[in-house]
Order: sequence, then structure tokens, then C-alpha cells
Amino acid sequence: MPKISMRQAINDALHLEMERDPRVIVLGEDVSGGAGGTSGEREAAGGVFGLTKGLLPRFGEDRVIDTPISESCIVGAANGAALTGLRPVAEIMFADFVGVCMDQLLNQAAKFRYMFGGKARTPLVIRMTCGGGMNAAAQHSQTIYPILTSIPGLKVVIPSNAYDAKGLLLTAIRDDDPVIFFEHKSLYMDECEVPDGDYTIPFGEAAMVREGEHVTVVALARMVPLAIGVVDKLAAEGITCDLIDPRTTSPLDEESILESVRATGRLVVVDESPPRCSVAADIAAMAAEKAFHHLKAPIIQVTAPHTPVPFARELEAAYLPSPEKIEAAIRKVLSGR
Amino acid sequence: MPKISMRQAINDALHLEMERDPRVIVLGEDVSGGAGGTSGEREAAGGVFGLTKGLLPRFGEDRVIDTPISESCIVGAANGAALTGLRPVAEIMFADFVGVCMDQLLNQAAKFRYMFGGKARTPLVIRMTCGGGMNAAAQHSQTIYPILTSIPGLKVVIPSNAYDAKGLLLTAIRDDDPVIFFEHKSLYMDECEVPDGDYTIPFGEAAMVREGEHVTVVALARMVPLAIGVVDKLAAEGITCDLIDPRTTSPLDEESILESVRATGRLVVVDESPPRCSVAADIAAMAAEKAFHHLKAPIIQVTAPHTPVPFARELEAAYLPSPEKIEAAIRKVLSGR
Amino acid sequence: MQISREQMLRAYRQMVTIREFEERIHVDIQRGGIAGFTHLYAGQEAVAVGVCEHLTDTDTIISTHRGHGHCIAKGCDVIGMMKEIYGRQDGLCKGKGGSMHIADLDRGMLGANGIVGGGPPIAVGAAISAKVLKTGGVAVSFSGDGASNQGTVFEAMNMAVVLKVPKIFVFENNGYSEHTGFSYAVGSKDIVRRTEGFGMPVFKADGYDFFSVYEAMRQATELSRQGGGPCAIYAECTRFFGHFEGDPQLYRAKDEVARLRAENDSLKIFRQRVTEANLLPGGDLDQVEGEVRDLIDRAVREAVAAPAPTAADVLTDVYISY
Amino acid sequence: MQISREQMLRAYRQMVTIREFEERIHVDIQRGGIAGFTHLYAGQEAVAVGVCEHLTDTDTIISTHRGHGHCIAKGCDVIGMMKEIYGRQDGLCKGKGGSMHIADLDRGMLGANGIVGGGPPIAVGAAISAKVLKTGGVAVSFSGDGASNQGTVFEAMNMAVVLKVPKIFVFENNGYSEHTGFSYAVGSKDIVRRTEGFGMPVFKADGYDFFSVYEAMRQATELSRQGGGPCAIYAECTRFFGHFEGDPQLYRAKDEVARLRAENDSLKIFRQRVTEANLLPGGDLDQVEGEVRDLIDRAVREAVAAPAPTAADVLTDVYISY
Ligand SMILES: Cc1ncc(C[n+]2csc(CCOP(=O)(O)OP(=O)(O)O)c2C)c(N)n1
Ligand SMILES: Cc1ncc(C[n+]2csc(CCOP(=O)(O)OP(=O)(O)O)c2C)c(N)n1
Ligand SMILES: [Mg+2]
Ligand SMILES: [Mg+2]
Repeated sequence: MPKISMRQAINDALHLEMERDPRVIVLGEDVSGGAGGTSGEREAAGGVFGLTKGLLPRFGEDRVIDTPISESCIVGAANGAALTGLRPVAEIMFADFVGVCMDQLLNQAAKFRYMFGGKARTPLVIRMTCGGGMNAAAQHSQTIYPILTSIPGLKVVIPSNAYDAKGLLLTAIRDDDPVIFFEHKSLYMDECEVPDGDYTIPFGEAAMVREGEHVTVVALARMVPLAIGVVDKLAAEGITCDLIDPRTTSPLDEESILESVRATGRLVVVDESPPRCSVAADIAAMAAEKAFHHLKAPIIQVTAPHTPVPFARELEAAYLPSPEKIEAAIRKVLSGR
Repeated sequence: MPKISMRQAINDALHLEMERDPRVIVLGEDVSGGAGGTSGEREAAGGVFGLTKGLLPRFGEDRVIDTPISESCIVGAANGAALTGLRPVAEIMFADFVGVCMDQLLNQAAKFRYMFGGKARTPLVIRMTCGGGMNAAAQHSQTIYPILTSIPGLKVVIPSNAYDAKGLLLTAIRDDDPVIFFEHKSLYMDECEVPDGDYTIPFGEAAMVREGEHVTVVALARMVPLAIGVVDKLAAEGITCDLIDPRTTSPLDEESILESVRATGRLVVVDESPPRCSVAADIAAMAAEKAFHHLKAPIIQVTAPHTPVPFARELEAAYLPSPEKIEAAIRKVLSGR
Repeated sequence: MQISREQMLRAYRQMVTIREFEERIHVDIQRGGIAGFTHLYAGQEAVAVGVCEHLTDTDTIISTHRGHGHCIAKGCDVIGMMKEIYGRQDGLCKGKGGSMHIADLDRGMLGANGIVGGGPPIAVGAAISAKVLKTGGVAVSFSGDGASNQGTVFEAMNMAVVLKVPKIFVFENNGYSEHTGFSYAVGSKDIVRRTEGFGMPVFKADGYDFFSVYEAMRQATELSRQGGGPCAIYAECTRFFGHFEGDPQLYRAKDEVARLRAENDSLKIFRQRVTEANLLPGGDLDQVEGEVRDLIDRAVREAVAAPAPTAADVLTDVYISY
Repeated sequence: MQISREQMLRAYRQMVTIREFEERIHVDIQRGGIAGFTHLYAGQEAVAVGVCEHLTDTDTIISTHRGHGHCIAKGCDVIGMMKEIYGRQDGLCKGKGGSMHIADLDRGMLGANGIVGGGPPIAVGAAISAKVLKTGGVAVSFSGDGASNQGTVFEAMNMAVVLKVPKIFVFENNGYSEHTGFSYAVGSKDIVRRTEGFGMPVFKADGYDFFSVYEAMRQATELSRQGGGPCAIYAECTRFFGHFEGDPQLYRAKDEVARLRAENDSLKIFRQRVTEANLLPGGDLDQVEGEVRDLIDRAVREAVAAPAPTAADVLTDVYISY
């Protein structure tokens, strides 16, 4: 199988699904680019990170819609289109920008079905780039998914590799509920083997990335490759871990995590979000309620600190969870203290 | 001491502090009301729940500012005023409406100081009504504070009674950081003894509402009076609880909670927010890490379900944590299972 | 203007239904049977009905917190609505939404909306659907004078023009947003000119006169259905009740409502117009009124008697699958 | 127009400083010394400087993602800025903000801002401060043609008019928002008329000509400082570089930048104007250019040599107290 990047995998999924289902449309800022430009080059961008490249020439302006900078209206329009027969895939360029369109997620998309007594169908996907590692500073580096995971009515997908990204995105577009699809910007160029054709990965099924005996490590997004490095390194020492990537935080595959924790008795949760009301806390609390009697040590969360994301290389490197911090947490939980 | 309602207590605090400090201004929709009306009655509202009544006649239009329906600009203006020498107290009518102004909280107020290398000072308070109990349905009943607690740079205050509300609001207005002040709409008419004059309650200091031996109960906002009822009832049976009201979730008084949990070995966290990435999960996870060795039973969270807030009386009553559910949780945690 | 007898009668029936529905709720709410926040539309009937008389189920509308009138005009079942407002299990939204969230997607009614300014961006999406799926439909949003200041509404206007979608913005200026007058909150005091500045035509209508609104909407749909892009309708009107039930209306001159009820009642104006021009006999109108009163009576009776939802209902309808 | 020799020289110095600062970063960024996203302002100097020449430290401005020019024009320390962009511990924001978040509150510079449309509401607040504290100051926001479509900007315009605060909205139309042309994204293709629709006067300026912007801003401050409420300035201009460093600019005609650099360079236009009218001798301008080049050299040298922040710095400056 060919190795392709997560960026390519997502782009492939968009092509595949737009080809298969004429109701799928894509909208967002510069999803093609070039409109109103002086070069006449109609697809001048294909998304600022190139995720939507090739869609405009293939599917045309009716289905690949460049918008003004108006995120509330982008998400709102996706909501309205979804309610009326289309299957929109909207792009919010950076997840941090949910600030300017939160209402359409929090109070609209998430709640239509419930408020309307089960009669609404809102099959939409909002894609957004999240996470640190590119020195993009406080307003372009946040994870944001803890906030969206907290909102009943939304589904939240956070792939950690190209293979998962493609399969999860195809599932997302075919799903009849509103799905927020997070793409970690530092993973876009990571490559792995990805089948050419169509395949889906169900929501709410964690990936068991590594299997082991001593500790359960749960990690998300870019923390997964970091954790793989640590877990593999420790395996050489004879310390083996279950490494679980939930892949979707809403729904969350509680059972896989609990089963593992019941076996290992030790849990480390790794995420690059700040600590308060986070996905790491959420998973830790879940285990502290549902696997308590199997726990042999405190549940440790490895997260960013309770600060905004800093700019300078040295600062951001110190801010993000590192392999060293993950390793230290695993050793600590093993020590039982 | 006279008994007054939480509404009155908040109104008193606003009067006191505006009197004391000419830099304090109030802004929001209908904080006075009547502008452009046909009756000539210039203060026709004083806030939709009457919280800002009397301020306009006393302090004038320069300092009591009615705004158009433009929440992004209300919070944005509060941010800008705070950066330039005023101490704004803005009102967002319902906490649910943070959706339309989240950016000014998430990416602006919370981050100025950090992004600007410690040079900004943003002494602002955003007051907002939150919570259920009034059959106000999905878009007017949310707690929202879990989302804001997750944001580094904000402080989050959630009083559960009139006395705390007054003291905490005075602290909030005098604080030099951005503070989000949540007022539970179902507590507005609850009365207790409140001193007339000036007093403050520090942030990050929980209130020990009841003291006991067997279980630690942490509850927030309207859950505090509910929990008091349950705890007092159980005390008659000889089951005694520490009942802790954190009062501020950011900063959170971890020490008081941990100290209690270390003594009782059992923790129930009660909050009416839905469960995912919630304050309840946050506190449970904190204890599962920091008081693990003292825990004798699973940590139980009593929360709303992972659904929007429903409208009908019967539905909302079933949705919100009830005394029965709190009691059941305490008994369960006591059983150790 | 071409409008048949049947259509006039239907329009009148719709307007009377809205009026009677609201007057009845205003009374019943004081008895405590209705929970939550309720915003009544009575007084503005000519706008909702004048607009919706041009629409079929293929067309979509999205409403506001003050949604009953738009719902009825768009064809929502009145008994289902009443049950919803009473929070009943067989209400139009199973008692989960209530007054502020009544929707009926089969009727193209995308919901009342408790967030001021929430609707117009959503309607832009519905207009995109109409364009992409070539339904021939238009998407209509209703917004008040207060909502007209919300950023989302401006964004929607600009984006609708950019995308040239069949989207009609209806601005109902009833003079107030909650307790604040229009002339204070709209800086320019001129919604029409501000809207035109976004690059779309605005059709002005007399919000008390069904025929005026009907004619404006005729022009609007003609333009938008034929690919002419978005446009707007602007109508001044009034609400006969307070902002919400319980509002003491201190901002309003004491005699304002009485005067408006006397001089600017869209039902009276309609009746006068059609009877004076001999378009419809007064007896037909009387008959409609009687029928509507019966319907509302029945709606309340059924709503009061209908079963309440159960605790188990809380957990359903969050997702299609999870 | 009254403008002294000294002021003209100072203005020219500011413009040249912006230009040299940006040209230098454009080169240095390719060497890998600068991290993160960087948006260069070169080409638009006449706007920032023409506006800020009317302002003192009592006045406030708020900027955008493309903030270097506004910062320099408002008097931020150039060496501190360069250090910030290099992510240094003694940068203007201690290396925590970087290019997109440079601020200097003592200079009345309320920050570059990475959120498009984030600034104008904040500037409304600064204008409220000016009014309430009677500082005599004005608050200025800069927004691009792309930002002009963001709901927050519209809200700010309406609210500023309602509150009649000394707020000046500067719209810099450089033809593009990222990869999308102005004529596509602004539905009406007319920012001036749209802005006027909000009820405030708009002063138009030639964004390549310092003197034109200076004159427009003179009128704007005259109006706003004297209690006349908000107003706007509209200037067409261009950026000489891509949207961000690394942008291949496929949306732009191949010769567009070369032509604009030849014909619409605000520095050349300034020089021509002042020398032809014998307002300043060319030698004085040459001298300024030399001095600025030295300053930028020094700034880069110092920035490269400056200490990096440490891990402990991550945790400071979140709150004043917690
Ligand atoms: C985002 C948001 N802000 C504020 C409110 C509270 N609110 C509800 S209705 C209303 C006034 C709306 O005025 P207008 O748009 O003129 O509609 P009308 O009530 O006159 O029908 C306000 C401020 C809200 N529901 N949503
Ligand atoms: C809310 C938000 N949406 C989108 C972006 C991404 N973005 C950054 S700059 C920009 C274009 C801005 O165009 P314009 O306002 O014309 O300013 P210019 O870049 O031309 O100076 C966009 C879309 C952002 N930073 N914030
Ligand atoms: Mg109104
Ligand atoms: Mg631009």
C-alpha cells in the first residue's frame, strides 16, 4: 500500500465522497481561493493548508463554495444546508476561530434535533485545524475539542494519523448528526499506509495502538505518535503499555479504556489541551468512577499548563507535553505514588 | 442582619462599587432600558431580571450604558474599556449567549496579558445568568461555566447564595483580571442574611457549608441548596458529610476539597451541567490524581445527562440533578461499590 | 395585484388564527398552565401572513423568539403548536422545545430561534440548498429591529449577496427590542438604507396592511426565484403585548397600545379593505373568525388534556445514532 | 494642509522604517530564524503613518494580523518588535506573542490581533474610555477588506454610532483577503457606501499617498475629537508581499506586484511629491533612509543575539494574581 500524508488522506476522502454523493458540498474561506483575483487562476489555494485542493476544478462552484470571512455565517449556512437536504462539509480555518461562530455550534447545530423533538436531521461536518507545534501562538494553536466535546448533540472526531483520518472523515460525512472534525496541524505531513479506495471507521471505537500489561496510556491527536515513541522505548525495558487512541471523544469508547484499566490498574491520560475541564480530566474522572476498584495508583494527566499557548519556540516546546513528561508520568504511575 | 435576595445583593454590590470607584461602568442590553421608548421613562428595565435597577438614575448614561443587541461588541467594548483605564461590568443576558461573543472571551480577554508579555491589565467582569429550573429550554438554561473554566486567563465565579454573591462580586470588580460572574437564575429570589456594607470574599476559597465525617460532597450554584437539604436529612440518620461549595471554579480551591477527601475517603461531585469535560469531571479527576490513596470508593458525579436542556416541566425536572439523585449517590459511595 | 377570493379568505384565516392563538395564550398564561418564556406576535400578523402566502412547503422560513405567527403562517399544525407550548408529549416538538423552538421541517419551517440573529445565517444555507438542489425555492428569515444589529445578520446579508442565493431577509420593525426603542439601537435609524448598502434591493411594506406586505413579497420572490439573488423586505409594525409575557412595558407611552389597536389593527384594516372594495362579504370573514375561535378552543382543550412527557423522553432525540 | 518639515521627515522616517523592517524580515525568514506565521505590511505604509501621525500616546489603535506597520507608526520600539518576532525573552511581549500579537499599551497600541474582526469592538471600548474619562483621545481600529465582512466589525460600527464615541474605523482595502479578491468577498463591492449606511461619514483617501491619508485623518480626528461621534477612513492600497510569508500568490496577475512597486510605491510617491514641491531636499530623505537601514541592521543583530525565554517563563503573565 502507498504511504500518503494525512493531508492527502483527507483530500482523498473529500474527493471520494463528493464523487459518490452529489449532496456533499464544501464551503469555507479560500477552500478554492482565487475568486476575484487578477490572475484568473480560479483555484489559487485549495484551502490554506491545501486540504481542499482539486475540488473546485472537479466539482464546480456550486459545490465548492468560497465564502467571505464570516465564520458565523459559514457554520450557520452549513446548518441550514444540512437541514434542507445537503451534506455540507464546512471548513473553519483554525479551530481557535470557533470563538466567532460558537453559537451556531453550541445553540444551533447541536440542539436542532432535540429542540425540534427528533424531527431535524443535520448531517454536517465542520473541519478545523487545531493544535500546537508550529509556533502559531495563542490564537492559532488551541485544541478546542474539550469545549466541543462538552456539548451534547455534537460528535467530535480527532484522528491521529492518515489512515484514521480518511476512514473517520468518510464516516463523518455519511453520518446524519453534526460532526466536528479536528485536524492537528502538526500531523498534516505525517505519512502512513492508506488504502486507495473507500473504507470507514466507526465512531466510538478506540484504536488499540499498542498492547501491554503494566499501564494504560490514553493519548489523542499529536500525542499519539509521541506516546508511541515512549511506549516502544519502555517496552525495550520490559515496561509494556496499552496505548489507546480514542479517535472520537464524543462518542467516547469508554469500554475499551475501562477494560484496559481493569487489566493494568494504572492510567495515564495524555493531551495537549490545558488541564481544566479537559478531555484528559473527563477520561480520568470516568475511570475513577467506573474502574475504581481496579486502580492501583493515582490517575495521572499529562497536559499543557493552565496558560495560553506561547509563541517562541522554546516556550511552546516547554508548554506542550513532551516524550519526557509522558515517560515520567508512566514511571510515576508505576511507582504507585 | 436583614435577609435579602441574591438579586438584591448583587444590585447592592453594583451600587456600592460604582459609588466607590468612578472607573466602574456597566454596559449591556437593557441594563437600564427605555432608551428610545415612547413613555419617556428612562429607566424602563434595569436589566431583564432587574439586577441593574437604580444604577442609571444614580450614575447617569455615561456610566450605565444600554447597548444594541451585539454581544460580541458588548464584550469587546468591555475588553477595550478595561485595557484603557475603566473597570467595566458587562452583562450578557443569558450565559447561553456566550456563543455569539465567545471570541472576545476565549481569544481576547483571556489572552491579552499573556500574549502581550504581562503588560496588559484587563479588569473586567462579565455577569451572566445561567442554569435551569425556569423551563427556559435549550438556549436559555445552560450552565456554560465548564467551558469558561477551561480557558486559561479567565476567572470564574459561581455564587450559590446572596451573601457570597455580594462579597464575590465586590471582589470581582476590584480584581485586575477578567472575571466571569455566573448568576443562577433560579437563585435570584433566594434570601439570606447579608451585611449592608462593604465586604469581599477572596477567590479560590471554598465555603465549607456543612462539616461531617463520612462523605465529601462538592456542589455548585443551585445544587448547593439542594445538597444542603440532602446532607441535613442524612445527618439525622447519622450519616454526616462535608459539603463544599467551591464558589470559584477558576481558581479552584483544590486544597479544601483534597483535605476533606483525605479525611472522608469518599467524594460525590454534584453539578447540573452535562457530564462531558465538566466541572464535576474536573474535580473528580483532580481528586483521583491527588487524593487517590485516601479514596475508599469510586468518585461519583451527579450531573445532568448528555443532552440539551429540555423545555417541559416534567422533562426539565427529570433532567436536573434532584435531591433523590444526590442522596442515592451519597448512599452509593458509602456502600463502597 | 392578483389575489383570489380563496386566497384572501385563507390569508384572513391565518391572520385571525395568529391573533386568536396569541390572545388566548396571553390569558391562559396567567393561569399558570404554560411554563417558560413566551413572546407574543399579535399585532404583526400582516407581515407573517403577507410573506408566507407566497411560499409553499418547498420554500423555507426561519423565525425568532417571537415565532408563533411565523409558524402558523407557514402552515404548522395549530393544535400541535399549542400542545408544544403546554409542554406535551405529543406537541409539535414533543415538549422538548416549547414556545421558543417550534419547528416543522416538513412545512419548511426551520424553527423559532431563541438566539437573536441566529436565523439569517441558517437561512443562507437553506438558500444554498435551493440553489444547488434546484428546488426553485426561496429561503426567508425574519428578524426584528433589534436583531438587525446583530453581527450574524450582517454577515448573512453580505454572504447571500456574494453567493447570489435566493434568500429574502424580512425585517419587522416593531419599534422595540425588549425595553429599548428602535431609534436608539439602530445607529443610522434607517434599516432600509443600511440594508441596501449590502448590495441588495429592499422592498418596503406597510406592516399593518396584508396587501402591502403581500405585494412587496411578490416582488421579492419574483426577483429571488428567478436567480436575481437575495433581497429584503422592510415593514414597520407593532406588537400588541409586551416583549415577553409579564413585561410591564414601562418604556411605552400609556396609550400607545390602545391607540395602535384602534388605528393599526391589521385584521380591522384587512376587513375594511376587502369589504369596502366588495372583494369579500363581511359574513365570510365572520364565519372564519368563528371557525378559528373554535379551533383555538379545541387546541387549548386538547393541550390541557394531553399527556406530559416522561423522564425517559429526556434521553431521546439527541442524536440519530450515537 | 499644515504640516511642518519636521513632521514630514518624521513621517517619512516611519514609512521607511516599516518598509525596511518588512523587507528585512522577508529575507531573514527564509533563513529560518523566525518561527510562526508572519504577515508583512510593506506597500501600505502611507495608511498606517498617515493615520498615526495624528495620534499621541493618549489615543489608541488596534491592529490586525498584519500589524507591524501599525505598531511602528504608533511608536512601538522597533528593536523590541524585532526581538519579539524572533521570539526573544526581552522582546516587546517577552516572546509570548510573536508577530501576530505585538502590543504596547504605554504607546496606546492595543495589539495586533490574530482574529480577523477582533479589533473593532475592542476599540469601541477604548473610545468609551476616552469619552468617560474625558481624555480627549480617539480610538482607531484598522481592518482589511476581508475583515470588513466580519459580523463583529458591523456590530462595532453600529454601536459606535449609537454611543457616539470617538472611534475611527480605518478600512485598508488592499484588494485581497488571503487568496480571495475584494470584488468577490464584499457583496456590494462598495465598502464606503456600506459603511455610510451605518450612519457615519467616511473620508476617502488614496492609500498610496501619505498626504491624502493624512488629510482624511485630519478631518476624521477633527470630527471625532470634538464629540462628533465615530467616522471611517477608506483607503485602497496594496501589499507588496503575499498574504503570509510563503504564499505563492497564484491569485495575482504575474506582473501585478512589479507594476505596483513601480507605480504605486508610497515611498517614491512621497519623495517625488516633497522634492518636486521643494518641501524637503532629497538629501534629507537619503539620510533618513541610511539611518533607518542602520537601525534595522542593529535590530536584527540584537534580536539574533538576544536570549531565548526559558521554560519557567511559560507559566508567568497569565493572571495578575491567581
Ligand atoms: C443573542 C441574544 N441576545 C439577546 C437575547 C435576548 N433577547 C431576546 S428577544 C430580544 C429583543 C429582540 O428584539 P427584536 O429583534 O426587535 O425582536 P422583537 O422582540 O421586537 O420581535 C432580546 C434582546 C437573545 N435571545 N439572544
Ligand atoms: C476569525 C478569523 N477568520 C479567518 C482568519 C484567517 N485569516 C487571517 S488573515 C485573513 C484575511 C484577512 O484579509 P483582510 O482583512 O483583507 O486583511 P489583509 O490580510 O489583506 O491585511 C484571514 C482569512 C482569521 N485569522 N481569523
Ligand atoms: Mg423589535
Ligand atoms: Mg485585504
